[in-house]
Amino acid sequence: MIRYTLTRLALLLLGLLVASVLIFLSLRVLPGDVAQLIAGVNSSPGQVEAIRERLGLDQPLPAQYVDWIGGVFRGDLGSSLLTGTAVADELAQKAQVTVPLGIMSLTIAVVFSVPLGVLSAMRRGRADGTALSVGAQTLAAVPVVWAGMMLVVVFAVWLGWLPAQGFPRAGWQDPWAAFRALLLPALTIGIVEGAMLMRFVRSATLQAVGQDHVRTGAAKGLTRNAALIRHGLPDVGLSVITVLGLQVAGIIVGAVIIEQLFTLPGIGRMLVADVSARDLPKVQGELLVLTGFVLIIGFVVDLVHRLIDPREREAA
Amino acid sequence: SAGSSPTPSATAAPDPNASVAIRLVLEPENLDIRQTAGAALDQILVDNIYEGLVARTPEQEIVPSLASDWSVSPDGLTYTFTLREGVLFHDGQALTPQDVVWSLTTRKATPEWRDSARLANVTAITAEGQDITLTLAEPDSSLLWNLTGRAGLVFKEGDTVDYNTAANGTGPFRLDSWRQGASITFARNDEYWGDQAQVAEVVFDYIPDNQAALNAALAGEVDVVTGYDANLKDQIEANGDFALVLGRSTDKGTLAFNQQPGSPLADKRVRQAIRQAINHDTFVEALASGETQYGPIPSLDPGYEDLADVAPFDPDAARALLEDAGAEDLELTLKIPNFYSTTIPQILVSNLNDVGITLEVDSVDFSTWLNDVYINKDYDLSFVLHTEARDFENWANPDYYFTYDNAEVQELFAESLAATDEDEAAELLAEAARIVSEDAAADWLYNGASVVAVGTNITGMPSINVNERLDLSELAKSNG
Amino acid sequence: MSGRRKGAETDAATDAPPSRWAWLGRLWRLSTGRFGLIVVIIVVATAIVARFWTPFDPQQVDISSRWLPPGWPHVLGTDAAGRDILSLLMAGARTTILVAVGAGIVATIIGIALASLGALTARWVRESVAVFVDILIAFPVLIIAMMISAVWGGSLWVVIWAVGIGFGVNIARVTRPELRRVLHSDFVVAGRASGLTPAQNLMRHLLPNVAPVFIVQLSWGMAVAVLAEAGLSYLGFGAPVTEPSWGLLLAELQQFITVHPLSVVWPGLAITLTVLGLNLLGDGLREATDPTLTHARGAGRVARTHVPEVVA
Amino acid sequence: MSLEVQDLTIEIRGRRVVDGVGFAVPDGARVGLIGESGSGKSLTALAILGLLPDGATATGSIRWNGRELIGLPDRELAELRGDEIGIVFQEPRTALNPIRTVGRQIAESIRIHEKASRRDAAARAVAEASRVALPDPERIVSRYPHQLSGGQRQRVAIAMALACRPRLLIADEPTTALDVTIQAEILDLLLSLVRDDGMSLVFITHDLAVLSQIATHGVVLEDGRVVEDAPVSQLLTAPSSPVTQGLLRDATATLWRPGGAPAGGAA
Amino acid sequence: MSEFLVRARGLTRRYPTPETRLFGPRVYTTGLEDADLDVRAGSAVGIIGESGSGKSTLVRLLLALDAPTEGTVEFDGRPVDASARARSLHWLRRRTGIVFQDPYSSLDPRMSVGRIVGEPLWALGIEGDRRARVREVLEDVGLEAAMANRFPHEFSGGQRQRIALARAIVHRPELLVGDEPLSALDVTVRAQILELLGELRARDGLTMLLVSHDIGVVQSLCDEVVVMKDGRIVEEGPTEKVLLQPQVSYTRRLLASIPVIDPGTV
Ligand SMILES: Nc1ncnc2c1ncn2[C@@H]1O[C@H](COP(=O)(O)OP(=O)(O)OP(=O)(O)O)[C@@H](O)[C@H]1O
Ligand SMILES: Nc1ncnc2c1ncn2[C@@H]1O[C@H](COP(=O)(O)OP(=O)(O)OP(=O)(O)O)[C@@H](O)[C@H]1O
Ligand SMILES: [Mg+2]
Ligand SMILES: [Mg+2]
Repeated sequence: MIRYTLTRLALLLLGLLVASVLIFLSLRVLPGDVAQLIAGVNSSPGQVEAIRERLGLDQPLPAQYVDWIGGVFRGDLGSSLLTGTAVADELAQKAQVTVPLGIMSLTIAVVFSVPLGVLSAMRRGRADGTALSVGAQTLAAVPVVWAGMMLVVVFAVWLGWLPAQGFPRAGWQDPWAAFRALLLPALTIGIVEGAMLMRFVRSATLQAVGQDHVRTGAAKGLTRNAALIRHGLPDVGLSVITVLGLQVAGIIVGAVIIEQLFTLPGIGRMLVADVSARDLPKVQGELLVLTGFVLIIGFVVDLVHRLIDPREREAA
Repeated sequence: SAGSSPTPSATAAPDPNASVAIRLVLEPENLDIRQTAGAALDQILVDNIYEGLVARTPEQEIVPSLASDWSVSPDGLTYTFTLREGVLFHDGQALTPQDVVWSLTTRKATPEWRDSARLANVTAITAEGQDITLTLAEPDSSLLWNLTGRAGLVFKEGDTVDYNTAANGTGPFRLDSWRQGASITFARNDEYWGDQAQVAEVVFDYIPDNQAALNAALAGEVDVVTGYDANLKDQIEANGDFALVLGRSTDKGTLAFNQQPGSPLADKRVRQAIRQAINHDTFVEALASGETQYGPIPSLDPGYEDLADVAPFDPDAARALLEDAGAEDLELTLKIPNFYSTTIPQILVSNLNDVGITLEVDSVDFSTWLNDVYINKDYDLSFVLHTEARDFENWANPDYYFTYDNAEVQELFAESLAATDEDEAAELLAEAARIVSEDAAADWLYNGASVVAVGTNITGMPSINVNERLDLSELAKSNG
Repeated sequence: MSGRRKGAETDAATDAPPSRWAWLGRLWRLSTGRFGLIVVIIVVATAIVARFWTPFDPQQVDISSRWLPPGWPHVLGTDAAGRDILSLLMAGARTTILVAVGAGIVATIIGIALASLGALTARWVRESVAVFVDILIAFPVLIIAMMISAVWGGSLWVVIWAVGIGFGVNIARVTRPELRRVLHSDFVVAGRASGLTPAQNLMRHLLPNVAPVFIVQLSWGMAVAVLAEAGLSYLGFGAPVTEPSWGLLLAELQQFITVHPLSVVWPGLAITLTVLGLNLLGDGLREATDPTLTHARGAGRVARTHVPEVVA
Repeated sequence: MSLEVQDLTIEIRGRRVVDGVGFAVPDGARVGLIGESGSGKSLTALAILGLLPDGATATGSIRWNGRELIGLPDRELAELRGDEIGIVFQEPRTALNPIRTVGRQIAESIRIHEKASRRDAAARAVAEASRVALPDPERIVSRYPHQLSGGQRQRVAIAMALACRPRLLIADEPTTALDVTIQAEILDLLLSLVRDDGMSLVFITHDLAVLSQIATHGVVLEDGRVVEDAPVSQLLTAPSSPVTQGLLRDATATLWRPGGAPAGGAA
Repeated sequence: MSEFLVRARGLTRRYPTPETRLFGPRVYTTGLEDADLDVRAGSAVGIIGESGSGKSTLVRLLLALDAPTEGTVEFDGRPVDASARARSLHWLRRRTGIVFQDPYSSLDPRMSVGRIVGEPLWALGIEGDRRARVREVLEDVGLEAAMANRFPHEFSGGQRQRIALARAIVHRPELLVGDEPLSALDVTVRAQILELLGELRARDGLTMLLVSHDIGVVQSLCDEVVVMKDGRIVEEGPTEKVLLQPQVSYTRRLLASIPVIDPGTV
């Protein structure tokens, strides 16, 4: 296990390194630069050149890359060309919105999709089970933007229960307000992602129903539903973990749109803004962290699989 | 003042401890007003945080600010300002005449600083006691105006503040905090030299989406909504908490034509045809605000003249012109930054299609627009809302992305700058503007309005040209 | 059934040679498959009709008749510029199909190429490709889209390439282990013992056997493309703003959702139905083309729904 | 303690796969169910415990000690399963839960029915494992199914079924996956349980040699119907139905003859 | 044609185990260790032995479906190179046929039986009316010709095994290798197939190599027997000799555990 972990870790680092090169290169393809943006529409080429020099944009690409990645190894993600603030600080700041948003969305998605998915599988062939599954299929097909708008109209505008947009200035110092601010966005992502998850849980459960070892559980004196839950769900759980790991990437994408829609000062919105502003050091720092995050999730999912499933521990 | 919200003060008295939340659209990338371009900076920082010797009212009148008074020599070559005493910067340091001299001199000498060219004409900046004297090489009718803008802002000499994220000025408000991607907060400057601001705090909430802004207003999360969509008037006024105010502005929806040799638009007939194919009234109607504009100068600026006769809406004439120019089945691409309302390109596509021009729309982010259009002049048509007041100079600059090069216009503009008499200067500008319009150097789709929804308990909210300036010194909020 | 007597095993019902199109009939018999098929056919038909005829020119602006409620002649009303919403929806169907099919093709090519490279080549190539795919998975589709759109400007191609690449990687990720599994199954070895070359084996055994996973993934990918088109258009990275597109229409109309709530319903409904249809069609196709799922027989042969493992 | 099956009919999606099967298993009896593949042996066994697959319905009567099992709620059936009636399934490869140690799986029915503590149940599991002749029982209980050979897995499945000392054991071809050597051991074990504990046995097989060693009574199925029901000695010496006759004839064709020359085929 | 159709010398196959890590030393398990085997043309050889003793491994190596770690195989005097390109092994494929141990998993679930059985004809480019030949061979193994249109999952285990057998003999090979080809059949069908195999031997002079754990089958069909244990060949010789006078204790134990029909025990 330790050996596997180490090997897997080495692979993770290698992945990050390759990702860093990819990120760095792909960003340099973008037309336009931050110097021009700072100089604006009433500027001369000389002014732009001066700014470019000040920001170090005149250096050759390999030098810029080495500079950046060297910093990363020393724990320095670089700093913004526009505001000079450290990327790490900015990320930490925005993470206060995006991370809770992600956790809340995931929680909502899991909390409603797993029981409903299992239930709809157990009640397959009956009206309520079918209704649940059709409902999930339909919800999973709704565009996130639309779902968000509808929720806002109902809960913020008509009922006035929750704020329509924004994040309290006091942040988490006012936990209740912060929580309320994230509730609608989290609900939006949670419902749409949860519906996809539910679809998945349902079919994984259906597979478990047909499994012989679940029947064995029943033969030992469990009721058939109890046997399904005791012996079938761990398998479902394993596959749900895998899907969840991959869904994290989906939630990040969802967050970009949702943060835009609800004007939340989170990582997604910052990323869009920074790409538009061509604040490349910031963008590449942010992308590296996001990519690293998803890679680490994949790593953790693999480890969890190994821990839970003895077959994986030995299989090559 | 007259440009402020017309809604009379509510019954209750203003609350000096009030906090006012104002919705703005475009957030600045950083706060360095010395170097970083963008109206988003002028909008909030000038007048409120930073001040110059002189200032302008919403009606574009020039009034005293840090200088209590000024005089101009009859030859128009010497300007003398009397600096106020007892002015303090936000960090407690006193404003000295030397700070003013340093600020203006550095501005002039540092090309990286914005608008440094506007002081090119100034040969000497000196201080004697509280008197600051600017000496010019030749008369410049735009100098005072320029000093009300970035060129005239006064900073503390040798200041160590990080201008990217912090500020140190003399204005009625201090920068309290900036939560990037969300809001900027100003707090009242209790040490202000003039009348104290009437609210304790102003919060600028950056909400790009109109619907989100409306929702925020309806949910009581903001007190003022700027940059609003006038089409949603009924919605925001529905429960009586807001009133919609339409103020004039110098926002010019400019459809630039790339008329470099080789482009189909190098032919004036084609440009004229496009102008006549466009039904300008529809823009005003679609935006439910603003007015038509047929020349480069908006009605708020000197030199304005109604040029509707130059390019009347006439698709038949447009078709005839195109035929004449041998430019049937023209295919053109419009480059437009992606934050503008989609209605504008929709109308353009429809209008141009009617006269046989196929318009492709390339919606790009602003950086790409800057790169492609502004720097490389690689475009057919381009749309940008130019908000700056008194920016005729661009039509006299053949290197500008407008690619318009007319010696006569350039000469007229130079003459107008040199004119010592304001009216004369305006007349010269008007003459130049007519030529620009007659040359169909570009098309002006509309002259935008400042659409501001103001809470009924708010007074003193400016409503003119708010995209460019937002002087909040008289803003007040009552607990009504 | 017994083999007691030679020739006693006639089962008349199944002995007619199966028709090449039999799967269509099976698809039709599944209620979900039928729904999916109908929806997709309607969308395709609409797109074709819209090519030649729409009630109004979808790009025709008519400011004086903006925001008309549903009625006659504007059956579904008009938008902020007075364009006919029904015509826009019809013309938008073409965009949707273009995006879905385009992204599908790109995803298929990338998916098959990466999966084959990751499953069938020498060990070190295989493993490197697998790592590479894992890294690409970590790149959200949206970021890819933003970068492409910044380089070439917003267009449908951005959506097509972004979703195509993003989903192609996903397909590779899901198909690869499946391909490895099939590769090691006895019937592939049996094929070798019969004299098949690796290429023949790939065509005859490997690809058909990963097809179910693939079809579901692909239909999902196409559905995601439709959704992504909406999301990207909302962020301003999608179709050119004057192109008729459901996503754009949704983004445009949602600005006025409190004023004209009804108008937003139409594009939202069109997208939801299409996505639902694509997903159900994929599930149905998988079921209908899998001979082992048809007349189920033998214990434990519950119809197994394979849901794709990747959600983007 | 007796089992009586009468007129058992099982339908799957409208297809009648078991048709009016009836037989009795008196206390302490050893009954063999034989018949060719697909004749309905396994489904009959599953029906007794209410474990038919989805979509299958059973009608008729199954009485356990006079109590009707068909139509009994799952909760009450569950109390019988594993406690009074144990079953060994046909497929040992899939019948075990891959992510639980075999010890836990053997202990599970003890925990369910005897409410034993985790530790007691674990200790019992070791004892049960050694009873089915699993090598090194203390260690083997902490292994996972995939770490065992096919024969070992089969024995774990038998240990699970026997853990609560059921009064009736239903074994569905429990020795097909085994080496002949191990098969012999298992058959001995089952016989001794019947002899010493008075357990009854329903043994499903298609191997007549195995039948002759394990069962006293044979029930022959074909196409879901009982075609013959007789003592094994009679079945093997004087079969009355043509089906049984055919089975016997074919079986002897390839039967291992320790002393004799090859029986059939063309050498 | 040489006397021996198949000659294997020193065949060894080791499998890398899962414990082998990216950077660690390789660890191997032995599937087969130093096996020599000769199969006379026209004879029938049976291989018996406990589970995991290397029977299937041996068979795979002989037919170049897997490459030996060490050792050589000759078919009819011609060396067999398992790593050669598929086409350059066609001569071998044309002359051999194999029935795999697990008939269901060796049939492609998405192919009709007709296509499965006809695959060797197609792959080897054998001319003639392939469809007729497929029908013929299906009937030979006791199936309906019309079943060619059905799919493998629609058959019982015994029928599937017969399909696999049909595929193995459809191109009239000289050597038929069966890896437990009768295990899933019930006694009735088994008798039928035995009869068919006997017929093929008599008529076409088919050489056979049969792996089986049913010693009765071996006894009735084969003239020679090979006994395997732990990857090695422990005993070989004429059937009668090995089965009736086993020399090795393992063989003796194996034979002693075989159940017999004995109504007397009841
Ligand atoms: N889940 C199921 N769905 C449909 N048909 C089934 C199912 N399970 C069994 N059958 C059918 O029921 C019949 C009897 O099956 P059963 O499993 O009882 O046979 P068996 O006598 O146990 O055969 P074997 O010796 O091969 O195990 C067969 O025709 C089989 O195809
Ligand atoms: N692909 C493989 N990877 C690793 N080990 C293998 C592989 N194939 C076979 N083995 C091992 O090689 C040994 C011989 O296996 P083989 O399949 O030849 O046995 P067998 O005699 O055919 O057994 P059975 O009667 O169970 O089929 C076994 O220990 C097995 O675990
Ligand atoms: Mg059975
Ligand atoms: Mg084997």
